[in-house]
Amino acid sequence: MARRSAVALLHEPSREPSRDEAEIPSAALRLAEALLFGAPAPLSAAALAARLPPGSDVEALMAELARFYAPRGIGLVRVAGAYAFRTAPDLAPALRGEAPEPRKLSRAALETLAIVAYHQPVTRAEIEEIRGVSTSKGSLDLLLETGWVRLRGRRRTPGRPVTYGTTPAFLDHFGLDAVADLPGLDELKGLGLIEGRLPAGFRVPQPSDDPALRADEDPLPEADDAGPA
Amino acid sequence: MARRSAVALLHEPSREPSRDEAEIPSAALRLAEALLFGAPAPLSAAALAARLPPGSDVEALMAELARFYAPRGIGLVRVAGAYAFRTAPDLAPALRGEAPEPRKLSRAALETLAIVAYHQPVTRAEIEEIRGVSTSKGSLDLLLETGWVRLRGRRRTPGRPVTYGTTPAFLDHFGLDAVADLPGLDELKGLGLIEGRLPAGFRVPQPSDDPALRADEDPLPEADDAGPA
Amino acid sequence: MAQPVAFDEGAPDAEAEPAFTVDVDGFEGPLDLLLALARRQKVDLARISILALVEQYLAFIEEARRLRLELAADYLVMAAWLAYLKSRLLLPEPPRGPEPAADDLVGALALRLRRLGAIRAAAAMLEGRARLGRDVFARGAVPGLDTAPGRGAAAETRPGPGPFAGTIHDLLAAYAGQRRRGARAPVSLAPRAVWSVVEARAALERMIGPRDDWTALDVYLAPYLADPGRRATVRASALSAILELAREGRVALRQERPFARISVRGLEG
Repeated sequence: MARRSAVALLHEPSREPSRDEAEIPSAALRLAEALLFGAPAPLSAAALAARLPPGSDVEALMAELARFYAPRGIGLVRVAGAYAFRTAPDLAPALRGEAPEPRKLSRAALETLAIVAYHQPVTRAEIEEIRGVSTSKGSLDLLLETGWVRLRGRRRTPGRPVTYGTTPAFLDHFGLDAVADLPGLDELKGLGLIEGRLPAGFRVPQPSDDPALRADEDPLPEADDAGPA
Repeated sequence: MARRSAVALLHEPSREPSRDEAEIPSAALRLAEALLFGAPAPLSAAALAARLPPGSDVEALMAELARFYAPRGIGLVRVAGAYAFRTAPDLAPALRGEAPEPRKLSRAALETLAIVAYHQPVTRAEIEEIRGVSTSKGSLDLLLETGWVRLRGRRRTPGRPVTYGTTPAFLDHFGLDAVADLPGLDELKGLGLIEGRLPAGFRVPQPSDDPALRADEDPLPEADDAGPA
Repeated sequence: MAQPVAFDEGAPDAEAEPAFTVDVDGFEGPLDLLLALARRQKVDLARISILALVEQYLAFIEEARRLRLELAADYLVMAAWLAYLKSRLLLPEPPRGPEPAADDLVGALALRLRRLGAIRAAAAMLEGRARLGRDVFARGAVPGLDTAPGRGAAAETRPGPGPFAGTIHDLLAAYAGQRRRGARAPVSLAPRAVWSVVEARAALERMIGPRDDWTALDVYLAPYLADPGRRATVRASALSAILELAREGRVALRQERPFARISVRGLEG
């Protein structure tokens, strides 16, 4: 059945006999190889046997694979009674030093970030009003830590709350030229992200991250985070 | 100092000469193999070169790896301009086993995806014009969510509509090295259905996912993963 | 999984007739219907007879109306346009007119049909490719092989501190989602802040010393009157509390005339 696939293998299996003839792997061996490669965790002999053609000698296949891969950059190892491919241990120093996996933002943090982007300059109370829940200080702290959100200034209202805005790093990360390029209401609708009847007067603001302070913003004291004012 | 690791290789590399002598891989080849195996995403030639010993011929190493793996259960493929190991396509039925088929794209979504791929950069109005229906909202949203389609920029026409294009993940998913490798693209071009005289002042250029914006596009997103400028 | 795409036709109850089946339900708009009709001519799309196609379309629409099927407006718009095109094709070409030539209209329609047909074919070719996650698999990504719980890939890669990830789609979806929720949220009134009599009494007892001379009550209340929204509750509760203190002989009160300011003096007590 296996229809001839269009995937572009760099080198199609050559069907002519070659000096490697003796090495052409059996169907069971190829499948075992693919299963071990594709498994998210080491596979036990029983798990392998369940997916291989009936009557396959798992031990023999594993021994053959191990021998075949022995000189190579990846090898077959047996861990906790199961089999897995691993990079060869002697390559570890050359392989280490990978950057850690990027951390995904929580939904709360992502929503908070989106509000800061669209509604900046915005205070924490305003973010909470839009989200309808109190924003944990953690979300904002995390966003400050990402370097995508910054303290802009203080709103000239009682309590003088801090205003938040986005940074150039935010634009970089999300591939935006300017926050003004964030889609407006019509485009959000066009994308199918906002559907249904909206109340009259529902607006999506035209965002701006102009660093110049607004008329109702005061500058932050120079020393806001550098010791006593 | 490659300290001897505790991982037990099933079969230690034998140091005696054997009939496989000719196949003993070079250090660079072993490292390239391990890098490709360990990478969470396809590696570009540049990314490989940065981790391989200076002066390594990446193209030659890749060709050698491709040849070596051609008959096996996993193979080297070139997708989105980068290299990755993938299971051999003919093993798909045996590998899928009883796992449910991944979610199928609706016909509308698939058509929308094809239009974006072949006509990119393309606006929503142009997609609707080609399909002759005005309901591609959910489709576009779904395609953005899959990560195969991205916002590219804005067309420099009245209303400044957002332009859409495909992503490297699209190429990876469909096993393509570049959009120029889209199936049937030559035929479509030959029939004048991609370029050429089109009705109603319609301008559909040759598809390209080149992150560089067209003359009639204004920046919105550059490549989603573009680094800091 | 819900069908993510809404079809814009609304005629689910098409009656099937053996000879001539009218069923708009399977079509995605008039262009799709035209393409299907064109395919029935069983010739290369480049050589279809547009006139025959127009007549088939109009007959289809006529039949649908006879059966009282509800047709989406764009089918009727297309029908009107095709009827106009038919008249242009049948009548001799006017010597010169502001409208484009009938041949150009035919060419444009044929091209649109061919283009849609080509995209259909391209979509089918894409669909048929060996696809990642369906036909080929990346390392660790074959489904149904997670046989050793607790030792999955997640357990082996430690999520450490590092850079943060997020896509523009995540961002837009998060924003749109919450604005949409917010737009539908019921109106709720914030509870009014009230300064209770108990709070007022405690504050006044703290402030008014036994030897204080006559002092305007508002002076004591000044810190509480700063917030305009609370002035009424502060005044009312303070008056109740101070009257109670006067009744207990803790303070003396003085007011020169109605609505004049009230002065307070602490009494030894």
